[in-house]
Amino acid sequence: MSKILGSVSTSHIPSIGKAIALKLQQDAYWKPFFDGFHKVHSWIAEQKPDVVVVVYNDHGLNFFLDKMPTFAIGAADSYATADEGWGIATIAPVAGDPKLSWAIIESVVEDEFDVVTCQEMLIDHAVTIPLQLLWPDQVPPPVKIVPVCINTVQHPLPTAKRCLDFGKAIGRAINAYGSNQKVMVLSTGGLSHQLDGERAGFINAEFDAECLQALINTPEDLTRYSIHQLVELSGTQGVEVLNWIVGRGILGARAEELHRNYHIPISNTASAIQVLQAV
Amino acid sequence: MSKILGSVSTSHIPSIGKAIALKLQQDAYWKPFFDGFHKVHSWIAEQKPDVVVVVYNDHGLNFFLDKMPTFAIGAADSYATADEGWGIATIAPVAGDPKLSWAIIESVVEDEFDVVTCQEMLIDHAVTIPLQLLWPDQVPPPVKIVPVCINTVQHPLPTAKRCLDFGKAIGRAINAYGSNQKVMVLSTGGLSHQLDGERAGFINAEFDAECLQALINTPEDLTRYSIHQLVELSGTQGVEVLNWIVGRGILGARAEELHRNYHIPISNTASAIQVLQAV
Amino acid sequence: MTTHHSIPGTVPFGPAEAMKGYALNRMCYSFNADDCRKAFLADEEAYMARYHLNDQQKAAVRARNVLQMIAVGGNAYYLAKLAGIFGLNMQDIGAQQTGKSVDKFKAYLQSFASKNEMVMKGGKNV
Amino acid sequence: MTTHHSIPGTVPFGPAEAMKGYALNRMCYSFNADDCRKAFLADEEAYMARYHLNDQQKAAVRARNVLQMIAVGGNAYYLAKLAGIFGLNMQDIGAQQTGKSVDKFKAYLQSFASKNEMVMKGGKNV
Ligand SMILES: [Fe+3]
Ligand SMILES: [Fe+3]
Repeated sequence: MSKILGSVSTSHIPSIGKAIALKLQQDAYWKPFFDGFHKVHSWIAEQKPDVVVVVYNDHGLNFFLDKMPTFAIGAADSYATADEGWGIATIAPVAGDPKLSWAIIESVVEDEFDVVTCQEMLIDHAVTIPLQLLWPDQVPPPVKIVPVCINTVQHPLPTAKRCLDFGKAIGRAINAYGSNQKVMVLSTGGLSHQLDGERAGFINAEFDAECLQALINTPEDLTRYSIHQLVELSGTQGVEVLNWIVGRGILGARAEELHRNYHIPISNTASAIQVLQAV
Repeated sequence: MSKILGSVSTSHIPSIGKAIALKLQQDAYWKPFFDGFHKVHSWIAEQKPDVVVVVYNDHGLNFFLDKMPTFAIGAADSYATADEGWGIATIAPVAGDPKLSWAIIESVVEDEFDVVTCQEMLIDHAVTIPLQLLWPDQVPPPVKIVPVCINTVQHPLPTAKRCLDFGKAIGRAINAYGSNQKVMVLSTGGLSHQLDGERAGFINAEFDAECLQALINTPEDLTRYSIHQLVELSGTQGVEVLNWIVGRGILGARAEELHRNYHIPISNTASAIQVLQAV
Repeated sequence: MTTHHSIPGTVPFGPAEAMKGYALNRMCYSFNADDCRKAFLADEEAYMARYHLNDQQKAAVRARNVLQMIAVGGNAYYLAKLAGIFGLNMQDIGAQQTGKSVDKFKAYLQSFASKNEMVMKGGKNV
Repeated sequence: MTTHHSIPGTVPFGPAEAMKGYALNRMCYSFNADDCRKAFLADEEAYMARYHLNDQQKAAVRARNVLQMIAVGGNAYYLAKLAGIFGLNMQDIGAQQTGKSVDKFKAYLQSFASKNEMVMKGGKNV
């Protein structure tokens, strides 16, 4: 049986990609952020995951408003990156695990989740930057991935409760999957930020603290918020916390927080890192 | 408040399009099929629907296996047809009702259905042939449409129960929608047929009879069948009956059967027509 | 992959077929466009190579053999577009797959017509 | 369309915006391709016309005014690609929308850093 090790959750701010390309990790602006990954690296070195389920949102690379999925799951052998239009470096294609992808798809559809199945899927910075942060010296990373894409772009968004339940369904699918693979969850996005409107620059550390605490062992507490309330509390793009909620659902009932980093600001965002071990 | 009048369900066999183009309605082969629409025409003339929610499956025109939705809802001003590759006539674009589309989308996403939202959507023969059958002298038809597309192409398919529940959620959305529009449901596809494999030509009139009876007032009875059982009982393409199940869900708890036509064969299919009035 | 008892003569298009048949189905999907159909007709081998069909898929297409196409992952909804290029209708395809003449296949379909009345009467004698 | 109390300075991208902004967002989506970015830069007016932008959308683009672009249905995720063409980063955009200088906007973001410790400690003093 495959085993869920735990999760790493991290912001995926595009400017991180530029900092990596320019090797600014020791720069005063960037050091507090990049230093937050030392413990992540040692946890990964110790856990040795085989597969990573990456929960993220697309930023207008693979999906457009002509056909906008609520939930999409990749089922490809390999995932390429591509030009996103504003200078984010592409990386070599990342290996997929189509058999695990399909096992998850079959299980969650039976569980009444209406996913889009993607046998071709371009991954954007919301996948590639976190992979580069976790495996800075290995591109492509030494793992296979299953990309799970959540709509945080066009309302109506899936409710927080639906996202948590979707994660739980993915977790059940992985637990039932008959392989010996060690599976890690990687949730990306957030925390509070807002890029658009007169409220641009909005950040809410108090709400981020509440989210980080709740994500450890009481994620249900976050499901009392409507999407509108999440926008109000975490910003128009802060709703990317939905990706973290899906990821938390995958872990199962109990988790232990091994590491946290929180640093304002990276670009316009409250950056955060959290490592949860499944217990 | 908008009002759901009832539903027309019909097969959407491609060769019907050719028969219409060649004006073969009085031909001995075709007459028993086309004659089945006289009562449909008088019911529509009497009911005067403003909007038609069309529940169908795409046949490789708008969707491919790169991004295959379980459930997709159109939200466009207008829906164009296009070359399907094998000689089915295109027709003039059909008007959409994006406000009703979005009202349905907002409501069903809140109700935990994970739909794909399509602001551009090509409609194929599964929409255009039924519209031509219902309004033979009016192309485009004198109604607006909301296309609802169900995956019957690539397994895993949504379960029959999920399809019925999806229909019920759409029905709730329409009932809550604040317009005076009269809404008709048009479900297309089926009944039993199989185009592929050594079992090609498979037809199961007994199961079709069971479906037609159950669809009147006991559609829950059909939800006991797994998708695999539906393939076995109705054929690989007979699973298009899922579209009829979604459509039946929209109608609400009680319906009255006003008309039925069943005729084997049209092409390789057991053709069927059913008119249900919401009560 | 979920396993079920098999249904004779029937291959539901599931994950295994979706993975195996992707290139073939992608080629068939391209045939929605008239210029793609023409390009295929002008140089079938070059067109199949462009869509990365594997050897078994190429052989199935060359043989115009629908059962072979299904065996290598073809999906009925996409294969229909290829069949259209070859001028085959659904009865031709049904006849080919069942090893019947087209007339025999049509007669087979017609034989079910005896059940129409039963269904019209509500399947009471089911 | 669902209505909620409004959040000052905030327009969630919902159905009304999706409908209104479709042409503008579709143009921005095209900017994933380098040749499309070059075509836009070579002849901005022709490119906007090709994507059927309406007059207000064209005016917002001409003015490089992000709040106007949002008012005519622009979505932040797609507009970012247009901003990239204009050489604007997220702090430039934030400054423009909030009516601050870029330095003032950066200082505003920096002011939140005082809360880092509270969050690291588990938000105990929330
Ligand atoms: Fe993001
Ligand atoms: Fe069909």
